[in-house]
This record gives sequence, C-alpha cells and structure tokens, in this order.
Amino acid sequence: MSKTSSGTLYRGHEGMWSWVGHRVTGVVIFLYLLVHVLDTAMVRVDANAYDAIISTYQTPWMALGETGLVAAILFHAFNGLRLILVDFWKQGTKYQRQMLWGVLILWVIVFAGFAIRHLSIAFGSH
Amino acid sequence: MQVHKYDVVIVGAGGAGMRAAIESGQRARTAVLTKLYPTRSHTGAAQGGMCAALANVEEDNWEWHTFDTIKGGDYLVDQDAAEVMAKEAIDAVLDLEKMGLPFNRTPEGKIDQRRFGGHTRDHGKAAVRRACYAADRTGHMILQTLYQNCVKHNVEFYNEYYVLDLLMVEEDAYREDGTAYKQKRVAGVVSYDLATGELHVFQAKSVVFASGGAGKVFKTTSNAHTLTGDGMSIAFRSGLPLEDMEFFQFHPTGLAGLGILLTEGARGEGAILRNSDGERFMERYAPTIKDLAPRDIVARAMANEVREGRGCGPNKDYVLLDLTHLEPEHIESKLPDITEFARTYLGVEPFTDPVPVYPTAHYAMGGVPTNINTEVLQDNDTVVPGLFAAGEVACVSVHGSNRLGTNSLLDINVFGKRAGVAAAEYSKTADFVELPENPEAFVTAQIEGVLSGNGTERVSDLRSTLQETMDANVQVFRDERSLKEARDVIEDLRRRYKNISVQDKGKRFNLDLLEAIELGFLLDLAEVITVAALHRKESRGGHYREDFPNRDDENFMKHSMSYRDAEAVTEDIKGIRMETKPVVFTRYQPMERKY
Amino acid sequence: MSTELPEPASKIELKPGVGGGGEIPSFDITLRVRRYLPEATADAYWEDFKLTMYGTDRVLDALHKVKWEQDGTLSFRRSCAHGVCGSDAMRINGRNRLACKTLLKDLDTSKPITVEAIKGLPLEKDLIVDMEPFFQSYREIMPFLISKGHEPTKERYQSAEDRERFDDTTKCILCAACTSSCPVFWTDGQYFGPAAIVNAHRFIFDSRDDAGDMRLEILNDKEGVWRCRTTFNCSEACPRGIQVTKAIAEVKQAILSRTV
Amino acid sequence: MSVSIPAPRSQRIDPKYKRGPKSRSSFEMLAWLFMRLSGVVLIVLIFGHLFANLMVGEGISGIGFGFVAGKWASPIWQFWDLAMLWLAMLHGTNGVRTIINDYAEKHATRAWLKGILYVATIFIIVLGSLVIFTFDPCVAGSQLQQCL
Ligand SMILES: Cc1cc2nc3c(=O)[nH]c(=O)nc-3n(C[C@H](O)[C@H](O)[C@H](O)COP(=O)(O)OP(=O)(O)OC[C@H]3O[C@@H](n4cnc5c(N)ncnc54)[C@H](O)[C@@H]3O)c2cc1C
Ligand code: HEM
Ligand code: SF4
Ligand code: F3S
Ligand code: FES
Repeated sequence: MSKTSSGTLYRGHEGMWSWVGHRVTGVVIFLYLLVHVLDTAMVRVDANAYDAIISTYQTPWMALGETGLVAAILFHAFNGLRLILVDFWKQGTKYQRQMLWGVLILWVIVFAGFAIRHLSIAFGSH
Repeated sequence: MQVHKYDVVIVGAGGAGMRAAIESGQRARTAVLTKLYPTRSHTGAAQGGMCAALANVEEDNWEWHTFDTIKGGDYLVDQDAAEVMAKEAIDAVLDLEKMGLPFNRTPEGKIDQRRFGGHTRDHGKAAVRRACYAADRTGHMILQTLYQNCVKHNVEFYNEYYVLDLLMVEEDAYREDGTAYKQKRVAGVVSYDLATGELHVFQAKSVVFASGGAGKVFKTTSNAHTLTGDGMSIAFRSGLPLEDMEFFQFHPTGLAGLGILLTEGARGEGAILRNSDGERFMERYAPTIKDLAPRDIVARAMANEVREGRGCGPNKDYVLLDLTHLEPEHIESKLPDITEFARTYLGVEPFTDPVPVYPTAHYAMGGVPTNINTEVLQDNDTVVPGLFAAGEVACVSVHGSNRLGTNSLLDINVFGKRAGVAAAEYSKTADFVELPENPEAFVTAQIEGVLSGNGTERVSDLRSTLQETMDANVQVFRDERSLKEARDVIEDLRRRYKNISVQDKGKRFNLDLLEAIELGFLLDLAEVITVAALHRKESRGGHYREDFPNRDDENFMKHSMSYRDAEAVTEDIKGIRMETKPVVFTRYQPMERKY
Repeated sequence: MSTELPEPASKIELKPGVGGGGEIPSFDITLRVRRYLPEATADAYWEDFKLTMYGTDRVLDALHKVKWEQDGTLSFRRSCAHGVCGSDAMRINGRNRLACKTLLKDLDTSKPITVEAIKGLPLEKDLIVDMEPFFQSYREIMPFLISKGHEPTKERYQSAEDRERFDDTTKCILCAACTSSCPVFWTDGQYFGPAAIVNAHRFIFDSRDDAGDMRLEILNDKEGVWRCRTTFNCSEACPRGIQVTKAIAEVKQAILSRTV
Repeated sequence: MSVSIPAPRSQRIDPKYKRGPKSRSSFEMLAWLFMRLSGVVLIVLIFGHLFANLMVGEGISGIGFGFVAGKWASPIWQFWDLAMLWLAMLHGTNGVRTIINDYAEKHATRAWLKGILYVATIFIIVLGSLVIFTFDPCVAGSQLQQCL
C-alpha cells in the first residue's frame, strides 16, 4: 500500500516508548539466549573449546556487549514488573507513568552497580 | 446509477431517524440513509435532559406537561399533538431505559429527574422536576442507545449517503366536495454516495424524513456544520409546504463567536450577564427576575446591549457571563462542562474572568408539516401517502413559537417511534409507486451544473455573507427594514449562486461539491424564514418584530404555511406563496404568557 | 433557588481589555497537511499552507480556512465542531486528537503544524479513512443491552453505585482516536482494538445486562483483549478522557476470574 | 485522473481486517498469564544467575569449564539452570510469537515464521536440557582434578 505511506512516526507518550523498549530488549535477550545455550553446549563436547569460547567473552569488547545485555535484561525485568502491576494492581493504570520513572531510577542504580563491578573486573584483571 | 428497493427508507440517523428505524426495522424491510455516520448526528450534542411526567421524585402528571408545552409555545402549539407527546413521554423514557440507556438514578434506583425552564407543577404553580437525564450527556446517551439497538436489530444503514431529492408523483384526485386537486405520492429518494460519487435511487413504499435542523442558516449557532436543513429544503422544492419557519429559537448563552452552547443551568446557579461597562444590564429589562427571565427576553436584552454599543471585546459584539462571584467548587461540581468549554475554546478561566457570550441560533420550531401520526401534509389537511417526517425537520407542531428545553429530545423519541410504526404499517398494504423516468435526472443535472460551472463566486463567500446577513437582520430582533434588507441580500446571493465554481471535480469524497449543494438548501430556507417573518406582523415566542411588539391573536393565531410557487409573489419575493393553517385547540385557551 | 446568594454588584469594574476595543491578536502558521488525492496521484505527499489565524482558532478552523479560501479539494470529516460527534480525529503533530478540540495557540506555531489521517485504517482521501473496519469490530462485541427474563412494566432499578461502575466507558463517541493510536492495531488490523473493548466494558459492567459472559467470550479471542500490550496510547489519545487502558485491564480481569 | 484505483468499499471491509474463525480455547489467556508468572520467576532465576556468574568472586574472569563443572556439581544449580532454560525459552518464544502475530500480515508468513521459531525453540530446549542432564565433568580436554 504505497499510496497510503504512513507519514510521520506516531509521537506516543511514555507508555508507548517503554513498550518499544520492552519489545526490543525482549528480542535481544531471546537472540542472546539462543546463542548462549549453543555456546554453553560446548561443555558437553570439549572443555578446551568451551574455555576458548568463554575467553572471547572476557575480552573488553565482549565485556561491553555483556554490559549492554545486562542493561537490556535489567530494563526488561523491571519494566516487566511494572507491566504486571499495571495488569493486576487496581491503581496500576493510574500510576503507570510514575512506575515507569521508578523503573528507570531502579534501572540506573542497579545497572551502575553492575557496570562498575563488571567493567572493573573485565578491564582490570588483564 | 443503482436502484434499491425497500419497504421503508428513512432519511437521517439522528435520534428521530434511529428511533423510527428500530420500530420499522422489526416490521418491514428498512434502509436508513444518512449523510453522517449515525453516531455523528447532532442529537449527541444535547445536554440537558428529556422530559416526562414520571413523577419519580415529586408529584407530576402529563396534563401539566401538556399545559407547560402549550404555554411555552405561546399558544401556537397544536394541542392534540402536545397531548400525544406529553402522554407518550412516559413510555418514551421507559423504552429508552429498557433499551439500556444509563439514566442517572435516585437513591432508590429509579430514574432521576431535575428541573428545567418552563416546566411547572399544576399549571405554573412552581417548578417541577420532570427532566430525565444522564449526567450532562443526555443527547449523547440517547444517540448511542438508539444506535446500539439498531445494531441489535440489524438495521441496514447506508452511511455517508446524501439524500438530494425526493421522488414524488402527482395524480388527479377529487375532494369530498368534488373539487379537483393534485394528490402527491411518494416513490422514493435519490442519494449521493460520498465515497464513490455514485447516485443511488431508493424506491420505497414509505419514506421517513428525519434529517434534523437548519441552524447553519445563521452564523452564530449551536448547531453542527452539517445541519443545513436538507430535508426541509428538499420537501419545499418538491412542492410541499413548510410550516412556521419564522420561529427560530435563539439560546442566550452561546460562546461568543463560536455559538457553542453554555447551558441555561449556569444562570440558574447564579451567573449574571454584564455589558462593557460592567453593568448587570438585565436589571433594566426584567427588574424582578433579571438574568433568569425566559430565553427570548434574555436573548433580546443581550442583543440590545450590543446594538447600543455596550458590547465587549475587540468588535464590541458580545456580552459577558460572569461567574467570578461564585464559589469555584460550586461551579466545578454543578457545571463542569461549561467551564471546560470556556477554557478549551476561549481560553477563559471562568473562575477569574467573565465568559464572552452571545445568543446562538439553536432550534427550528418550524419544518415540514405533519399530523400527529407523522404523515406529511401537502396542504392544510391532505396527507401525502407514504411520506412521513419526525424530529427537528418536522413541525407537528408541539413547539409552537417557542420550544421548551428538553421537549425536543422527547419529540424525536415520541414522534420518531410513531413515524417508524406508521411507515412500516403503511408499507404492508401499499404498493410501490412507479419511479418516474430518469429518476436521477434532476440530481445529475444539479451535480453536473456545479461541477462544470466555472464562475467566479466562491461557495464559502456566499455562505458567510448569507450567515452574516441572517445574524444581523433575522436574529432575535426583526423589523420590516432588517427583514427586507436580508431579503435583498438573499436575492442577490441567489443570483450569485448561479455563478459559483468548485475546485474539487472528483468523485471521491467530494465535500466541496456537497458544500455547494448544501448552500443551495440554506439559501432556500433563509428565504422562506425571511419571508415568513415579514409576513407575520406580530411578536410571539421566538419571533420578535420591533415594529409589532405585541402578540396579535386576532390576526395571527395561526400557523404560517410557505409554498414554493413559481407564480406567486409574497413580500416582493417571487416564487413563495404564504398561506395559513388553523391552530388546533383542545382545552387550553390562550392567555397572556407570563411566568 | 432556595439558597440565598449574596446579590452580585449591579456594576463592577472590568479588567482592561475585557470591556472592548483593541485588536484581535493574530499569528501566522504553516499548516503541513498530508495530502492524498486518489484520483490525481498514486502517493500521499506533504503540502504546506500559510495562514493567518486568531487566538481562539482551532486546527479545524485552519483546515476550514484552507478549504474555503485556498484549496477546495482538501477533504476531511467534521460536524459538531465542539468535540462531541467524533468526526474529526486526526494525527496532529504526530498524535491523535480531535481537530475541533485542539487550539492552535496550544501548539508550537513557530514550526509547521503537521496534520495527517489517523493510522491503521485504509486511507481514502486526504484526512478521510474508511471507518468500516472500526465499526465492524464495535458491532461484533454486541454493543446493546441484553437482559433475560421478564421486561418490567416500569424502569429497571439500578443503584447509583451500579450506575457509576461503568460511567467512564459510556462517554465514548466512537471517534477511533484510541484504536488508531494503538501500535498493535497499526500492524494487526484484526485486533478488536480499544474502542470495541471500551464499549464491551460499558455493558459487561452494567448491572442490568445479562450477556457479559458472551462478550467476555468474544474478547477472549486471539484478536481480543490479550492482544493489548498496555502501551497507553489509547488512554492518552481519548478526547473524552476515558481511562481506556484501565477498562481493558478490567475486562482482562473479568475474563481471568471467570475462567480460573 | 490517470491512476486507476479500486472503488472504495467495493469489498466493504478490506481482508486485512477480517478476523479468522473465533478461537475457542483460552490459549491466549493462558499464554498471557504464563508471561506474567514466568516473568516473576525469571527475575529471581536470572538475577541469581547473573549475580553468581558475574558479580561474586572474580566475575566474568572466573568463568571457565571448571566454574561450570563446579556449579553443576550441585543439583540445586542444575535445577536452577534447567528451570531458567525452560522458562526463559518458553517466555521468549511466546514473546516472539506475539511479535510475529503483530507484524506478519499474511497468514502464510505468520505460519512459516512461527514454524521456524518453534523448531528453533524445541532444538534449543532439548539441547540445553541434554547438556545439563548429561553433563560430564571429564569430557575431552577437561583439566579437572578428578579426571586427570
Ligand atoms: C447544543 C444543543 C443542545 C441541545 N440540548 C437539548 C436538550 O437538552 N434537550 C432537548 O430536548 N433538546 C436539546 N437540543 C435539541 C435537540 O438535540 C435536537 O433538536 C434533536 O436532537 C434533533 O434530532 P433529529 O433526529 O431531528 O436530528 P439530528 O440528530 O440532527 O440528525 C439528523 C440526521 O439527518 C441526517 N441527514 C441530514 N441531512 C441529510 C441528507 N441530506 N441526507 C441524508 N441524511 C441527512 C444526518 O446525517 C443525521 O443523521 C439541543 C440541541 C443542540 C444543538
Ligand atoms: C527477567 C525477568 C523477565 C520479566 C519480569 C519479563 C516480563 C515480561 C512480561 C511481563 C512480558 C509481557 C509483556 C506484554 O505482554 O506486554 C514480557 C514479554 C517478553 N519477554 Fe520477558 N521478561 C523477563 C525475561 C525475559 C527473557 C529472559 C526473555 C528472552 C528470552 C524475554 C523475552 C521477552 C519477549 C520477546 C517478550 C515479548 C515482547 C513483546 O511482546 O513486546 N523476557 N516479558
Ligand atoms: S474510547 Fe475515546 S478515543 Fe476511543 S473511540 Fe471512544 S471516545 Fe474515541
Ligand atoms: S494503545 Fe493498544 S496496546 Fe493496549 S493500552 Fe491501548 S489498546
Ligand atoms: S467535529 Fe465533532 S468531534 Fe470534532
């Protein structure tokens, strides 16, 4: 339907963008999980091969990637809790916006904690 | 062109049309043609309520309601019709409740009722609580509930089909006294499908007109852009009379410049009107009841202030509704709607600033004449078999020269239902009337004419000139001079109308074309309104002639009937013949209208 | 009136500017409209209109001004012009609003104001979309009171609290601002959409109705309430201020507690 | 006026909006419920997993074959990882299924994409479960003491 080409992007509010975030992080985590199970499966094949793969996880670049992944998981997890509250808590729909800010604050705190520790290990000990 | 055949065709899907469709749809093969999606109809804009003497909260009976209606209409009401309406009001409300309408409730769970202007106990002794309501969205709820029940009964809708012509045939017939006359019979309607630009002819045994009002004749109006009086004008063009067209109700408090309605309740809660000097001017016009005087008196007072240069605003063309001395909580709880309208549309904070208001054209008391069975009349007493009308387009006449608040929502339900039943019953025994040859020819020519015209006049210019003229000359004050001025302008606009052009020449959703056609309807009606107003040399209800400020029962206690007649000349206008029709009295004799 | 109000002053001083005289403030805007004229071009395109407007003008007035003074082919639906009929939902600066309820001065007039048709329904011309799929979903949830047993001779009784239970969802004017703001509906046109659910809610929670179960069953569909991802666009878009997402959540709960 | 276009509303409703036959079961409801329940459980599982693997001790640097073997020596961790595998996979698969339903318009496309998704999911779940159940600390190349 080219004739109905859609014009501008819809400028949704917080609710919509949090959903976009939730969806993107969900897919990213899922794709990572597929790979992660495959690489972990190497423990069944050859211990050295496994260690070789894991050592790539320990390079600084991969460490950054890991950090991103954890960021995604943290957002998805906290926002997932928010969604559950929206669904099951009577006041959930009323406070969804405030809860989103809560999610973001929690996310920043936990993520900062993780990033400091993880990156210092990843970059520090080599 | 396509031809469809139905037992009953209903034109319009507002309150009246859908109420009819619910009845007719269950009895006969029915199609509803509507230029708007049904839920977009202007019935949805009504706020106040719908009257019925349910006596849920205090003593009341339908006879009192009849009396109030007649008195409110300044005795120009057909009393048999008013009786029917007041009597059937109770069932009309109960029907709606059974269909699911969520009325507000009393503590015992019954339908709640509230007071409204002009509705009294025991012939004027005190205000009575008679209006059933659903918050301040009564009209919205009625419209939704009726549509819901149409869905339930699988009513066939043709949405965005503009009816542009009524197909009738004429037969020679003889009256009982042997005189010959032409009997009209209805054959169907011609409609224009907005989406495709195709014409569809609907052949039908019964046709019900329920196409609503004509407020867009005026500039300042509470009516929707789409209320262009199509039904009235089509009937008029087909040779049917229009009754009491000079009576148009102007509601005092419309938002200035916009016409959006602020309910009468505002003044009931203590709001007052002020002019540019800050004066409470109603003290001068109605020293005892001041701002709570009847609608027509207040509207005239406001117009007079503006006329004498005490209007407010950059153009000094409105007065102010002052609520600033009232408690904000009180306003917020009682009048949430009007405060929101003032804020949204004028950016005025009603708690701290007065709200600009001006009378707004609100309701057409007149219309296509019908009897109490909603059968359309081709003259004072001959019905057109198969043709029915109900709602604002019709004039039964239950509103006489001035409609009481909440009686219109009642009108559309009572007479909408009657029309649906009558149309379906008629279709059971009647045969189809043969369609004329080339039934769509007139509309085709009309559309071709507009599309091929490459004149220099713009539809919007003509329309705004018309509306401004009507506001200036045929509004709450009229006199011979102003009406003649309006008449001349309209005549001139008619000439210029022949020289219009539209830019959109396409077939799909050509609203440019339809606005041009609607302008044609408006011009027709403006002319009829003006001529009828010139003709009625008295003041009564919504019609106030400064040169004849008193009611004149001797000469004018009768309905006016305007006919299109190429030969006739009335008030220097060629093509309109004015006749009169007696008012039906049953038991209430005219008295002076005093509250 | 029973309560004695203090008699308001018969004359007051008005604030300057209220009493009269002076210029009406005006400003210039650029209206950027997404045009689509199926009989002329295959594709939609943007067109700018320069207009001088006034303080109380709404987007609808600007559109009228274009249609009436510049380009008669510009097509859009409208009727009541004060937010009660639901004709003119459109995407204004990227968000669904009613053109007749959106004041120009509340928008950023230093930039062009974009106006487009609502998303997700077939575009027919300029700002007009085909509403049939929308109304079809509405009709499918059986939007009418169904009550078993004898019709009472007078009205059915309903307590004020029972009436209040579904008050919010009775306000719907079927403007489609919600459904066409829903990201799920944009891509999955079969989703019933928030408006249909709102109208089902209106009956499911009406104490007089006996067919709640049937409606819940209809919405317990793969294209029913479970499709909602609680993005709240609908609640934000609703010109009647209906808590749409909340209504959907309540319907979800009702289905859950009925089956579980 | 040169472009030919289909008459609007000739087919009153575009097939894109035609709902298929009504789904009778409550599958969608159960799937929705599962997303929420598994989500709550996954928070515990995944946070525990991340904490144990990346935060305590040497973090990422400490991970290797030995680390895994050490963990899976305990049936608790074995169960933990198994539950996490199943829940996360089912949760993620159902999530992606929703996404496919959202974006794939054609019936056939929907069916294909979901087919691929389900095959991948079954493969990963079976593989992962096998790895956990049949884990052998003395697999080829193992440097662990007990195997040497
Ligand atoms: C702001 C406002 C508030 C009001 N408040 C109250 C109140 O509180 N109480 C009260 O009793 N009354 C009130 N009224 C009056 C009352 O609402 C109306 O008189 C009444 O609703 C008219 O109903 P109707 O069915 O005749 O017409 P409408 O509801 O206007 O419907 C007209 C129908 O005809 C169709 N139509 C028109 N022309 C054509 C055509 N050419 N071809 C096909 N279809 C066509 C339209 O699509 C529409 O469906 C109010 C009116 C307004 C404007
Ligand atoms: C950490 C704990 C987690 C929680 C609390 C959580 C919660 C949720 C919830 C509540 C939903 C439903 C959203 C909706 O219906 O609108 C969801 C969707 C989803 N989740 Fe998770 N989840 C978690 C972990 C995961 C993991 C590990 C994956 C990947 C394997 C994942 C992938 C997805 C996907 C793909 C979706 C679909 C997104 C969408 O439909 O837009 N989630 N999650
Ligand atoms: S719920 Fe609100 S946005 Fe949706 S159709 Fe109804 S009024 Fe419009
Ligand atoms: S926008 Fe759509 S996703 Fe749900 S909350 Fe509203 S229906
Ligand atoms: S025109 Fe009626 S809602 Fe905007």
